[in-house]
Amino acid sequence: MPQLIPFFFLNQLFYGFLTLFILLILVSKIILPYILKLNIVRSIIVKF
Amino acid sequence: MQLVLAGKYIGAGIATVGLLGAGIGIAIVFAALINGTSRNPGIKDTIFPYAILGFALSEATGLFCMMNAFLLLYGV
Amino acid sequence: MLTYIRSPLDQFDISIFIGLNSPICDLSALDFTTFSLYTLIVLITIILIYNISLDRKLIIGSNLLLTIESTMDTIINMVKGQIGGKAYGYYVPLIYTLFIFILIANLIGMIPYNFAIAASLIFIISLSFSLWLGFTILGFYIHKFEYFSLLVPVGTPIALLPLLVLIELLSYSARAISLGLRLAANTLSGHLLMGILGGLVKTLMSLNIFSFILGFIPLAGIFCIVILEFAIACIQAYVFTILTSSYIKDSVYLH
Amino acid sequence: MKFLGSKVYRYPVFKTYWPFFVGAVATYYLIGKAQSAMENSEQYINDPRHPRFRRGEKDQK
Repeated sequence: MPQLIPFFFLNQLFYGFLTLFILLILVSKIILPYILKLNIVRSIIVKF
Repeated sequence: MQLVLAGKYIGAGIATVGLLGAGIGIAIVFAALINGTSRNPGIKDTIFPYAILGFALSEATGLFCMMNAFLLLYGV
Repeated sequence: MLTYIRSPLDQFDISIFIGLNSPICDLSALDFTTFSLYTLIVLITIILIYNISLDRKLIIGSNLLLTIESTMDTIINMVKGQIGGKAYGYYVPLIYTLFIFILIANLIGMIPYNFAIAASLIFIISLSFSLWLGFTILGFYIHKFEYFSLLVPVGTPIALLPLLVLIELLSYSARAISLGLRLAANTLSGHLLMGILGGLVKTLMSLNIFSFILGFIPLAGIFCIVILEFAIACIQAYVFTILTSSYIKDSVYLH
Repeated sequence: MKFLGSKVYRYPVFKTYWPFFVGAVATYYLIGKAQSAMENSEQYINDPRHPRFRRGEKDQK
């Protein structure tokens, strides 16, 4: 099984967790607030 | 050495019997979905995600044993 | 030099592109391999998708923004349905990153001759193990010793308690492995299935002209299997996130 | 680019997800010990991809 070759265990974990951490920062600080702001603006516009 | 090889292949062959359970599980899940929608078509939207979740979970348990079959064939 | 694909598992081989070595410490964890290349590709595709769709200053946004908003609404409604209460908003970013990462990784892995990130057992099982450690620590942090009441189902007779607590402890600790193994086993066996069947039909169709014509029937079967694999790629991403959110619900609101 | 295009909002990432980061560090440490244990097993000790060959050791243990 090429997945169980021990030389790449830490390598997979390092790059996997690094990507997930970067994605977590991106989503929580940039993407979700943008969509939230969009929804707020839409709900306000509908009232006019 | 040949005995080990033969044992490995026999083990891998027997390991795929577990997929029988997965097939029955998936059939039961979708039979329940069809019964539910036929009795009350309005509820289709709410129970469809649960049917997909049931399908995925029962297929996953079946694939655990297929995983063992491949582990026996190629890993050990 | 024609490389023969001997075993269908060769599609998951990891080769080192840039090997970092330093006399002081062992830097083998940081060298650039196919796995890190594909995590980079997944990261860049996600950033590009959001960069293209979020930059338009219009309120309505493009169709791409429509797809992103629909996936986001499904995830947010799912998390609201699962975790409920007031504190579900805290965990939406974590669950949304898991969903979008696994979905894009699975879909990129589905392209022929690409490396499937989710098929690497070690990374996915250690990811689910770290999530399991995470929400266990979270549970202990919130409900100090009351957290063990999670192992006692509601309304069990006292006589049955020791047996039931053992069973619940087993099922609680099995979550660490089964959550990750489910996704990894599905992706791995899906790709193996397609690899093996593709090889079979290739040899069948390259025999002679009649078997070439006859070969289109199994080819149609393989086409349906590929469609099934696309559906499984999306379903497994959704199942991983819905189970993670229900486990977080167990640790935040005990029963 | 996104960073310049849209504003970056404040979000307590570490305060809400510190258990998951602790879990990730713990698994990284455990897998590191597992890797070094498996690397020095007799099956993989002489594998050319072993990082010790990159550090200049030549002997085939």
